[in-house]
This record gives sequence, structure tokens and C-alpha cells, in this order.
Amino acid sequence: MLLIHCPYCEQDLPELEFAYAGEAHIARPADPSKLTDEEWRDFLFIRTNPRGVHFERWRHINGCARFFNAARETVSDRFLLTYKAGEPRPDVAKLTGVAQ
Amino acid sequence: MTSNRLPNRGRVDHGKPVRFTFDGKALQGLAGDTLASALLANGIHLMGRSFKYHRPRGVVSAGSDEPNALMGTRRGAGQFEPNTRATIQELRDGLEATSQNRWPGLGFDVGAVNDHLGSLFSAGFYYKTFMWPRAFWDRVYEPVIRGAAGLGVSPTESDADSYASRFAHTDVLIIGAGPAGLAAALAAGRSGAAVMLVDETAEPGGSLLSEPDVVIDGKPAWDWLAATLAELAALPNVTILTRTTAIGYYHQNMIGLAQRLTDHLDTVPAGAPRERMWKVRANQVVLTQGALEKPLVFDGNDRPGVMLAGAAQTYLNRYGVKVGDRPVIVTSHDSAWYTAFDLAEAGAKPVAIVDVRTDVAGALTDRAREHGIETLIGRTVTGTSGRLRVSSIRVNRVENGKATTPRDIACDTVLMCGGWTPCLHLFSHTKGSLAWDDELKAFLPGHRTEAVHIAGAGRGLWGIASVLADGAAAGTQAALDAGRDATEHAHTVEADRPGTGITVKELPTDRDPGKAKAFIDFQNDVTAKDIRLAVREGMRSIEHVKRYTTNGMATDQGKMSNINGLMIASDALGKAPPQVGLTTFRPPYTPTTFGTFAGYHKDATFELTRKTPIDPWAEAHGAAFEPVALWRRAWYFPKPGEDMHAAVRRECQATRASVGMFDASTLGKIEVAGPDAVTFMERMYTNPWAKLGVGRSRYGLLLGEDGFIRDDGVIGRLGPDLFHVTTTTGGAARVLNMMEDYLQTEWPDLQVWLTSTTEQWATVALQGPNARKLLEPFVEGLDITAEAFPHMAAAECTVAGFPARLFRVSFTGELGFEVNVPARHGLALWEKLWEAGQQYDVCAYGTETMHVLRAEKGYIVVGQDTDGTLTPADAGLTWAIGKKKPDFVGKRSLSRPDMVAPGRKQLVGLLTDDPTVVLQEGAQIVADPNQPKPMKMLGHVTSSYWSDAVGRSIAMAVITDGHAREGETLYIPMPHHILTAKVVKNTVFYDPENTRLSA
Amino acid sequence: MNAMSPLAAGVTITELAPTVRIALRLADISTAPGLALPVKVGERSAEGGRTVLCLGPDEWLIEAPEAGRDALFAALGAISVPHSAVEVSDREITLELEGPAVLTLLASGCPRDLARMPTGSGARTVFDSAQVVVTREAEDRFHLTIWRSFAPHVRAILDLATRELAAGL
Amino acid sequence: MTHFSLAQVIKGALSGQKNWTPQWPDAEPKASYDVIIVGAGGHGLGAAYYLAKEHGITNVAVIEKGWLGGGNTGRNTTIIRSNYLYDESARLYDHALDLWENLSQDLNYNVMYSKRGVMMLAHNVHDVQSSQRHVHSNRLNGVDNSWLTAKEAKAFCPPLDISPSARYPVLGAALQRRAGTARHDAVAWGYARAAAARGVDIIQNCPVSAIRRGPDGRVTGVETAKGFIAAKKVAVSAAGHTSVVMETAGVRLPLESYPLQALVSEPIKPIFPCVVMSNSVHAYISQSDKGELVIGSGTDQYVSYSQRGGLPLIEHTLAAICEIFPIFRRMRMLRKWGGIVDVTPDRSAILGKTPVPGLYVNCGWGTGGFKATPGAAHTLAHTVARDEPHPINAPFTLERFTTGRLIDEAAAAAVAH
Repeated sequence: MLLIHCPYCEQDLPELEFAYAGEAHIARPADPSKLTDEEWRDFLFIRTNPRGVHFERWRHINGCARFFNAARETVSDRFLLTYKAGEPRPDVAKLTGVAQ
Repeated sequence: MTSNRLPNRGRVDHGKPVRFTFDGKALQGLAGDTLASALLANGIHLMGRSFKYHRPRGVVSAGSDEPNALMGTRRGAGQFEPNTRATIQELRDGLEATSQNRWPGLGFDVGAVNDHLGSLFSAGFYYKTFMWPRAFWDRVYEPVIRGAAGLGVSPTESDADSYASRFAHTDVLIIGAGPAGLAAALAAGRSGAAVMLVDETAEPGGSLLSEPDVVIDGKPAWDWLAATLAELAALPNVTILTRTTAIGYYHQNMIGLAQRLTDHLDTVPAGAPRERMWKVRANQVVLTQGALEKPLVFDGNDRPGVMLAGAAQTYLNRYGVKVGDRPVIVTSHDSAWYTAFDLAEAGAKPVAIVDVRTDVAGALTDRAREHGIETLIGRTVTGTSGRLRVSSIRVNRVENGKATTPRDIACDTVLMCGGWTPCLHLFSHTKGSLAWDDELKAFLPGHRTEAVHIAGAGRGLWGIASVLADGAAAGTQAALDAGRDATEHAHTVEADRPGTGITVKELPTDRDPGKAKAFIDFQNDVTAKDIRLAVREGMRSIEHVKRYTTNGMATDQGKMSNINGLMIASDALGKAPPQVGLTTFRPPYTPTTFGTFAGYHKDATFELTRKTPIDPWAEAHGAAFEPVALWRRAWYFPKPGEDMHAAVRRECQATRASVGMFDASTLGKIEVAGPDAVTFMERMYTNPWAKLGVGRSRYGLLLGEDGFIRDDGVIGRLGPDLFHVTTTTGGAARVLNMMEDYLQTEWPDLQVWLTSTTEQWATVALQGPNARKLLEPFVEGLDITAEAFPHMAAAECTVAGFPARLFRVSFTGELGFEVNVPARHGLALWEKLWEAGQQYDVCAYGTETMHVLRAEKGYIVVGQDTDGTLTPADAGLTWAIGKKKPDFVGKRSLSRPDMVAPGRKQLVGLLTDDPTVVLQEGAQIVADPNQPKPMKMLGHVTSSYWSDAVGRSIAMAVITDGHAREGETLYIPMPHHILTAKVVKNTVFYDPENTRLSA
Repeated sequence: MNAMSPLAAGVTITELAPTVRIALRLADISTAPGLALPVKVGERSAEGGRTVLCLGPDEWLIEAPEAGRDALFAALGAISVPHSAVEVSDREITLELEGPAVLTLLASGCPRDLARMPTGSGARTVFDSAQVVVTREAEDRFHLTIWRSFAPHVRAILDLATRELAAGL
Repeated sequence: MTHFSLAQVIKGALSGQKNWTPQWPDAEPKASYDVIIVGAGGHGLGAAYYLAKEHGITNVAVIEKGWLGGGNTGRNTTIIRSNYLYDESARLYDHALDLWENLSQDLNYNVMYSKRGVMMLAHNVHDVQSSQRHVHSNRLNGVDNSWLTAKEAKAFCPPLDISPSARYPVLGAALQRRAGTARHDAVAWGYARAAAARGVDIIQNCPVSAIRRGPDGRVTGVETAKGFIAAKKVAVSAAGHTSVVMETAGVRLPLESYPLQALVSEPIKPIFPCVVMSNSVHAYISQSDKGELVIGSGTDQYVSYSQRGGLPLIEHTLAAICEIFPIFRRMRMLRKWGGIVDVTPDRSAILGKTPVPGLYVNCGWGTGGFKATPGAAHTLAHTVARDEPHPINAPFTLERFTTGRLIDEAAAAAVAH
């Protein structure tokens, strides 16, 4: 069971309070009708699925109810950082010391 | 039967005899005994049969690593379990133990014939044969193989016990209460840190319980232990849990602990769970799990009476049991010498100490001589004899690695020690790396991935003094890392028994090694030659060797066999052990009861069941219920003698004839409020909302971004900035989460807020021509005449004196209302309406009738008529799409090539040629029933009912290009006959003009 | 934490009478002066019979006795900016748990470290499979506010755990 | 390579097992191959075997980052069935089932395919509707599957609790008698041995770091821990790691990797005669030929390559198993492990060509990979050999995620009202 830092509650809390919400920083296009089928497919389905640092969304659904973002290492499952929704994607190199 | 119990020795209570039975035979042990120590006290070594060869086996160890002494144990009805370790199970009054995997008896077992065919059953033999003739596999070979497998027998009754679980949070969790763990607990406990100290056995102390002569801090070991436990008990910040096994080490220092609460008790207090699962989150973890003794690998090392030397020492000093009178000790480590000395001092006559090492400390050999024990240095063991108990051992000289002249030595026990393996199972769960120490020939903890400290024998240290010091240091460091101010305390130790040893592969023999039965994994009957065979067959990876031979896959999880297997495999591969590597240790550390994982989730508390405020009335009126999502809903209300069909027909007729009442409280309800509420609704739902007037409601359709139907419901506008959204019962949570997702992450600029009011409101639906007549007298502050309150009107008012939200809405095609009142009044409202409804022969109906009535009107049920692959167009709901809207969730997907291509499945009505035939929901539809299989299927029946209102059966179906098949005859091939039906595009079977609706 | 807390005294569980509950959503707390909205998630203000618990960055749960209903709605009415105030008085029920072993009892289903929860504060969390709002009313007194249909399950497990504590194991 | 037979086993017994030779040689990579398959699981090894056996292509290497069969092949709960709803899935899995039937004889390696029957429980009205839909569809597709009443289900699987008061009452079940289990390791080893016998190189402990492409965009080979290895064609069959490998060829996939946990109990004498699955409670159970109860659960919620997974899921799974089979509550969990399942948006596999000439992909099997092994391997071999898909795997394209022609078995079982 993961221990997750909620950037809104500013506490480390048990995974049971959280719901995973998929890859982060995939913004819904402002005008989907302008997208080609391929672009729309990429938005809907294509995912990074890295073996390494993964930027992902969680919701503190049994807590403050906020969606937020996290950078997590998918081999160790260790969280490198969590940050509020809308904040920019942090630099992986800064998080891990190694450029990806 | 001879007694091997030594008076006044050990920690057992010689004044408290305990009765138990073994294979029906009445026996007696003492309080403080384990089942194994009690049997040994009764002179019983033969405790089981092995898995494959059914070889007679005695107890090998004194702990949770026991591979042989596994038994069925029983307390009473519903309290039998297989494979209980006799070495762990504490003796309790009336304990019933039975041996396993033997027939007819433990002494004579027919299955032992396998032993003589043993050479046929080499590693992986079953992959190589049993393939011809083909048919024999299913009918003969496989049943035989399966019949032979397995150890004990399954329980056959439901478990009579209950289980518990508990979360805990602590600064420092110390696993293993031996000397290192106790020292760590003292250091951390004195710092004020919250400390949990757990041990899998009944009593803290670990190796101290087998080493009474050591003197610590000036006190004899057991006095020091008592004093230490007293100090720890006095510290409010320290918790000690015994009979508690750390089974798994999970992410970020989450440890699972399985605590055995009652299996050791003569009588169980009321309400006491049998076991408890602890889920501990520790800031720091200290692993002081000690080391596991290895057997030596030689022909016949598995006969009853052959056991680990350390185990014999434990039985002697902790349980006061002398395992034999004339033991021979075979060892590669100093520790076994002390076992010999203790036994000699206790009155046994150790015959010889055989040490495979070429030089041994003089102090040991001298002391052996004092005891009159023959010492055979640099020898090997090449065999044993004795059927149900070892009677002699064959010892050879060794000249440049070769075994030479043999000699048989008579004995009644063989006590072996192949050195000690640091116990790092839990550490491995963290994916922490192991580093091979070539000096110790052992894996030691390497890179750590968690806040964990390892101390004592787990780091390869030996001797009480070094282990205590290491434990104290680790406890201090853990406390510091947990933010406490800790100082280390030193311990003085006298009469310590430091020692060293070596790790060896199978012992050299002068006989054909291909015929030797030198066991590594006792329970799975894996021998040294099996490992070498696996390597010969190309199994290069240790994982392959393990899986091919099943070495280490027995219930001891390889505790005893892993390193011996590795040494032999690396020798066969010609690689150093670290190059070969170790197989992964998997949780749990020791086998753990299913019920303990399930915890409270049993019977009534297995999973929560949601009930509405009106549920008690339904139950009192004999409703049949159906589970829908987490809810239980009234399915139908059978009168005496009615089956579902009869009840549903009555409910349908009564509702259409006069009025029916339905508990709609489970429908999801979401309050959407704020100045941007309309904008938000426009973006989420397919429908247009801007022009929906206050006091009006509208059917809303929700898609996923992939364009497929997700949910629907009636949505009322109660103010310019306020919507009362209803969702499907199962969709409530999903829809709210989806809305929050878009609102928080895509459109944070919108000023609108969502609140779930599903359980704020109880909802009573009144449906039928007399619905208004029934409701009107109860309504205050609102005119609900047809003119003033038409279909799809919505308003806040007072009903039966309760504040209410009233909707003129119909899921039946009848004049209908849905009354929402605060949940606490739901039952009262229902009862008032029920009472007043008697004059109209009001009828309570359930979900089944609701489904029939809505189907007669062609209203869909999301999830039944749609299945997550249907678009609005497929479902004939294009009318629900706001044509002028630039965008809404899922809109873009609707124009993907395959969403607009011909050949999509579309929802249509289906009328059987024989009106009395009710199609089966899920039945498949074809155009040509005579085509060969695989048939081209056009679609399937989604809803199908008998309809009195229509006077025939009705059905809905999704069919390829269905909308273009008006009037077409299609076929529904059933297993034994073929049904025919005609397609109707219009699914409104009843009152197509909606005259009743707008009455 | 102390897993071996004196259990003999046990814990009493009482279902409390209904109160007025409002789920308040608001962007800027300065716009609701009459309500003393706490800023930090988990903090709770209390004045008169009324308590205001901050559940999220823009979410508060207000509880007031029935007698205080009008005053509360007056205060809500005074909020000058867009917001959402939804009455949820009937959505949930509240259990009061009191006794020396109350933390141990709550640990039978709540994964949070409630020992660290200061008296007079609270949070939304889970108990077993049910979402709950936990508030600490005193050192050994907690309130569990639970959606109506989830409450019986939570209560059933608490009752099992209570018997377990009474058994003293 | 020694031919396996009872005679050889007896010979071994008499010779002290001296007669056995390596089942597959540990090959060192050649400079180039006609085909390189990345991933030595059942799928990859099987594809190599069928390339050699049915297409005469033997200059083939299977490259594995660890030990062969050590991924999902050696970590799954070994369930084999083909009672899928959609025609595309039913054809693919039934094709696999046909191959399973005689795989032991074909490979001269006993994979212990056990036709125990797979029973899928229906706990509510929606389950019944969904199961009936499957049963009818399977029947018309010529796929074995039949509907059982609760009583019949109990008769087929005595440990089942069918009391109506249960939280998840059993209203009936769909039974595929032809389905069952097989010994997972034997599948990898059997394919490896048979492929090696036909000249295929099996290269273990050799991670592939990148797929190389020429100026024309065509695949030229792979970079590995043992250097560059040239190949005319490359097929990636690396389950959870497929995204990472394909990314190096510039191909991004609609794929996410999740932890999936499974466990076994201590071994007991035969008590459980079949495989039982319950989708409502996300658990499945069977008994292995060693006597262990083999239990699988659902996936954890987050993307991960850790092969760990958390405790809560196991607690939920075992609670469900104990509720449906109350006699097992006192049984003990012996061993729990984790795998990495690669999941596509429609939970169906991607098996076929890619936008890159000479590059083929086989992934996205989610929890269905083991049962598909021979079918996936057979059609992948066909696709690689002919550079065009076999009719059976033709629908399982990458393009479907652009056009919307999904094969969504999960959505078909969508939760209701």
C-alpha cells in the first residue's frame, strides 16, 4: 500500500484514500473538431507507459477530493514528487539526477 | 512409550500436563510444549511422509522452517486445518493431530512404493512422458498424478472462527525478538520512540531460549531476558506482539503482520478472533530475524531421527526434551559442537562428532574428549540406515576430496548442521539487493530501498555478544532516523559461544552419486542429483533449476533448501554462487490463513450492502431483492403463491390500471450549482441546456470521450444556476468522479460546484392514471394540475408536510411523479402515500416491473440495452444531441471513420412471429439460420418481456444496420429450435402517442 | 501508538441526533465573514453550537443544531459571491465513539494515523470500504460521519471490533 | 536433443539419468538473422517454433532480457479458455484452444493441458444476461460453452456455496468444458526445446536496448547488451515492456502496464475439480496438479513495472474466494507474486504489422496472454513470414484505435443501471 503526499492536505496519507487517474499532462484539446483522427487517437489512447519516471494523476477521493499530479518511478513505485493540478510538469533530470 | 522428558529442565511447566491425540492415540505433554516437542518427549520422531516418495520423515527443525512435521489439526466442528507445523503449533488441551499423505498409516504407507521407483520420478520426469496414447492423459495419467499430489486434505466445513484486522503506525518496527531485536527494542524504546517488537513464536528471546548458560550484563541469559522484558513492558511507548509473523514487506515500510490469537488457548474467550492481520506503517524498520540452520546433504539425511543440531539444542534447553540417547553429530559449523556438549551434560551419550572441516578449534575437540565423545575431523557421511528411525550412520575418511574407507556407527539420532543462512526474506520483499559474502559463503543485505536496518545474525554475525551490540546499534540508529534523541547502551556478555563454519555442497561419497538419496528440499523430495540433472538438461538460471526440480517451492518456502540448492547448482554450472544468484523470496514469510487476509470481511460484513430508507417497508412486505451495484433493491413483491412472473404481471397491470409506487431512492443525484452551471452542463451532456427553463426538466445523455454512451438520467433545472442531476443507480459515483475530473483539471475556470445528494433525498415514484389523484392532497404550495404542472415539470414544494422536490416524470409511460423528500422522512412519506393509496388499489412494484413498463415504452436502460459500444445514433438517441453545440464530451469521437461507417449495430424493436414467445435476453440473431457455424451473427436481444399492456411479448435488440431493417424477418437459433421475429424500428410498443403520459 | 492500550474500559458507540449540515463550496473565504471558515484542510472552527470543518481547499462541512438553522442560513445568505451551499443534513448520520481504546477501535478500519489528529480537527477519510468524515472531539472521543446507507456496515464492523476488544486479545 | 518417451525415462532411471542432454543450447548471437523475436516468453518462443516448423524460416533468434519464460508466461494462473463474446476474440482464442489440445504431442513435451472446464459465475440479473449473451454467441460461433443452473454449477464444483442468502448469490454459471489449465513453465520450455531443435537461437540474459532502422525507415536490427544484431525482420513480443522497446523504433502504443497479483495455497489433496471465475468479485481459482489452490486477482490501480502490488487487493480477493468457497477460509497462502500486464484501451491484443516496415508487434494481452499462447504465436509467425496478417489476427490492428473499430470485451460486459 503506497504512502502518498497530498499537495493540498500537505500530509503523507495511505493509498486507500486515493484513486489513480491515469497519465498526467494530457490536456483536452480546446477544439477537438479541429483534430485529425490520428491526433484525436493520440489524445484518447496513446500513453507513455515509461519504465522509469511516470507523470500521473491521482485524486484524493477519500480526502480533500482534489485531483493532483505526481511523478513516480514505475520500477520502484517510489513517488519523487506530487504537485497541484495545473502546475507545470517538473524537470525529470532535476528529480532523478539523470536525464531521460 | 519411553519418555525423553528431562525433569525440571526447559521453560515448559512440568506441573501442567496437557492431553492431546496423535493419529487417535492419547498422549500427554506439558504446558509450554509445541506439538513437536511433546511428540519428541513421547519418543516419537516419525511425524510425516514426504510429498513424492512418501518416505517416512521425522521432525527436522524447531521452527517455522519445518518441512516434514506437518499435520492436520482440529479443535472442533469447522476448526480443522491441514499442514499445521508441529514445530509452531503450541500444545493445547484436547488438540487433535493427524499425520498426512499416508495410507493406510504412518508406519506402513502403500505410497512408499514410489520410493523404490524413485529413480523413475526424477526431476521433470512428467514433462517427458504420459503423452501416449493421447486419450490416456485426460482419463488415466492426469488423475493419477493429481491424486498422488498434495499433502493434507482440505477442510470440508465452513470455518467456525472469526478474524480481525488492524492498522497501526509506529516510529520503529522491530521484527524478531531474539537478542538483537531485544537490544534494538531497548535502545529505541529508551529513546521514547513508538516501538513495536514482534516475534513469530510464543515467547520473546529467540536463541537465548536455547542458550541458557550465556551471561548478559552479569545475569544468566534467562534472568536478563526477564529483566529486559519487564523494562520494555514498563515503557508505554513499546508494544510487544508474540505469535506474530511479519508476512510481507510492502511499499514505503508497510508491513503485514499475522497474529495468532487463539490457536494456543485451551478455551477461546467469546468474541475473540482466531487471527488478526496488522497493517503497520513504520517510519523505520529493524530486521532482526536471525539465521536459519542448513542441513548437510548426504545419502539418507532424511531418516526419522536425523535433524538439525540447533533444533536438538532448542528441544533440550527450551522444552526439556532429549531427542536421543546416542546421537551422532555431523557438522560444518562450530555451533553443533555445543549441542553435543549440552546433550552430554544433560545425560545423553553422544557417540561421535563428525566434522566435514579439516581443522577445528582445539578448545572444541578438547572439550569433546572431556565428555568422552569421539571426534572425527575431515570426514564425510555417505549413508544412514534404519527404516522408521535412524539406527546407524556411515562415515568415511576423505582423501583429496574423495571418500574412502567407510565405517558404520550405531546411533539413534543424527544431528546435522551445514552452517547458518542469514534470514533475509522480508528484506528481499523490498527488492533490496543481496551481496554474496565469500568469507561466510552467504548472502548479506546489500543496497536498501526502504528505511530499514538489518542487525544480528541477519548480517552474518555469530555469537550473542556481537549480535547484542549490533542490535543495540541498529535500534539506536532507527530511533535517530525516526527523529528521536537516542544513545547506545553497551551490553557485557560472558560464557558466549562464538563460532564459525563453512557452507558445502553435497558431501563426497564413495557410492554412485546417481543413486544417492541426498535430500535438499525434504518436503518436495528434491535431491542433489535432481539439481545436477536440471543443469545437465540446460537449466542455466537458478529460477529454471528451481521450477524444474521444485526445489524451494515446498511449504517452508525454501528456508532450508535454497542455499544448499544454490551451492550444488553453482558447482554443476561451474559458476560462483553470486553469478548464479538466488531465487526471489515471495511473501508471505510463512504460509498465512486466507481468513486472516479476509479479516472482518466474512458473512454479514463481507461487503457493505446499501439499503434505502424505504427498504424496511419492502422487507416487511415480503419483497424479493436484487443486488444492483452496492445496493439491494426491491425486485418484486410476490403475494403468497406468486412466482416472479405472476407478481410482475400483477404489478404491471395495477400500475397501468390505477397507480403504482416505486422506491427510486437509489438513483444517483448530483447538485450542480454556480453561475457557470449551464456552461458546464452544455459541455458534459450531449443535450442542450441553455434554453431549458427553470422549473423544467429534460432527459440527459452522457458519453465517454470515446463517444460511447456512459450514463443517462432526468435533469431538472431548479434555478438559473442550479441543476438537479439524476444518474443511473450504478453510475452515480462514476459520473460524479467524471464531472469532477473535467471540472477540476480541464475547466478549472468555471464557477460551478458539484455535491452528491443521492442520500440526502429519498425518492418515491408514483406512476399511473391515478397518480395525481393520490398525490394531490399531500402537496402544499404547488398546483400540480396537468396545465400548471405538465410532463417534465419540476418544483420545490411541501409534500405530506415534508420539504420536497417534485418532478413530473415518467419511466413507465403513465402519468407520473417522483417525490424527493429528506431521507429521514422517506419511509414516513411512503407509508402515508401507501395508506392513502389503498382507495386506488395502489400497488408497490419493484425493479423487474419497472423494467417491463419502461420496455413497453421503448425507454432504454444504460448497461442493458447499451453496453459501452453504442453511440447515441446506434441507440436511436440522436434527438438527444444538441445539434448546434460546438463541443461536448465525446462529440469528436462520433465522427471517427468507424462510427459513421455502415454496419454498426443499432437498437431496434423485435416482435416474435409467435406473440406468446418471450425471447431470451442475450440470445443471438442471424439472417440465415441454416448457415454453418461459425454463423454470421447480426446482434443480440437486450431486453425481452411478456407485456399484458401490448398483449404479446416485446423485445429490444441491437442489430447490424438495424434501423434499415424495418419489417425484416430475422432468426434466433436456440439450442434445440429456431425462433423468428420481425424488426420494428420504433421501439415504443405502448401508447406511441404518449396520451397517457401527458394526461 | 500503543496496540496494547487498556481495552477493558472499551468504547461506547452512540448514534447522534440529526443536525443541520451544509456542504459549502466557495472560492475565496474572505467573502464569507459570518462563518469563520478555517483555511487549512482538516481545521475546524467552532462558535456557538456551530462547527465549520475544512474538508478541501474550497470545501467546508458546516454543522449546526436545528435551533441554529435560521442563523446559519442567514449567514449563508450573506455570502456576496458565487458559491454553492447544499443542505446534506439527511445524507449522513454521525456515530460518536468514546473510550480509552477508541483509537484502537478506529484502527480496525481506518488506515489513517488518527493518533496524530489534534482534538478539534477532522478529515474525510475511509473506514473499511466506506468514506467517512472523522473529527476528534476530545482525547478519547471521535465522531464518524457516514453516508446513511454505508453506516450500518461501518457500525457492524465497529461492533465486531468492540467484542474483540472486550475479549481482551 | 533426446527424444522424450517412457523408454527414455526408464533408460534414465537405469543409467543414473546420464542419458539427458540440454533441452536447448545457450546460444551466442550471430551477426545477423532473418528474424529476431524480442521476448522469450511462450508467445515469442512459440512464434519462433512456428516460423521454423510451418514457414521454413530457421535463421531466427529469440532474445530475452532475463531467463526464458520468466515474464508473464511463468507468472500467470495458467487458465485456458476461449469463450469470448466477439467473433474476432472467439476465433483467436479458439484457434489457440485447438492448438492446445495436441500441443504436448506436437512439441514432444508434456505441457499438462488439463481439460478441467472453466466456469464463470453469474451473481445478479445483469451477470445472467451477459453470460447468456456469451453462451449463445459462443454456440453459434462453434465455441464450446453452456449455461448451468446454480444446482448444476454446485454439482460440477462441490466446494461452491450457492445459498441464496450469500452476498454474491450464484444464479447460474457459464461452463466451457473444453477449457482448463496447463503447466506454464512447460509451455515455454517445450517451445524453446522444439524451436532450438529446428535451429532457432535462444539468447538469454541479453536486454534489447533499441530497435534500429535504416534510412529507408526499414528495420535493420536491434541493439543489445551483446552488441548490435542485424535482422531483416523484428517482432516484439515483450508484454509489459513492449511500449519501452517499440518507443525506440518511434512507434508509440496505446498501452499501459499494470501490476497483476496471483497466489497459491499450501498443497492439498484434490478437492477443486475445475476453474471458477467471478468477474463481479474479480477473483479466479483452480487447483494445480501439485495440489495448490491457484488464485488470481484483479490488477492494481496504477501503472507499474515493480512486479509487486499491494496488500489490500489480496485481502479483497481472498475475502471473495472465502465467501464463495467457505471451506477454504482455513487454508493458507503459501506464495504470492506479481506480474506486469500490458493493457490496451479495449483490453484486446495488438497483433500484426506496424507503421515501420519489417517491424511487427504482439502485445496488449492484459490477463489473456497465456491462454492465447499457441494461437498468438502461430498467427504472429504467419504475419512475420508472409508480411501480412493471418485472417485470424487481421482484426487486431493498431489502426483500430484510430478508426474506432474496437474489440471491447470489457465494455460488452459493462456494468448496468
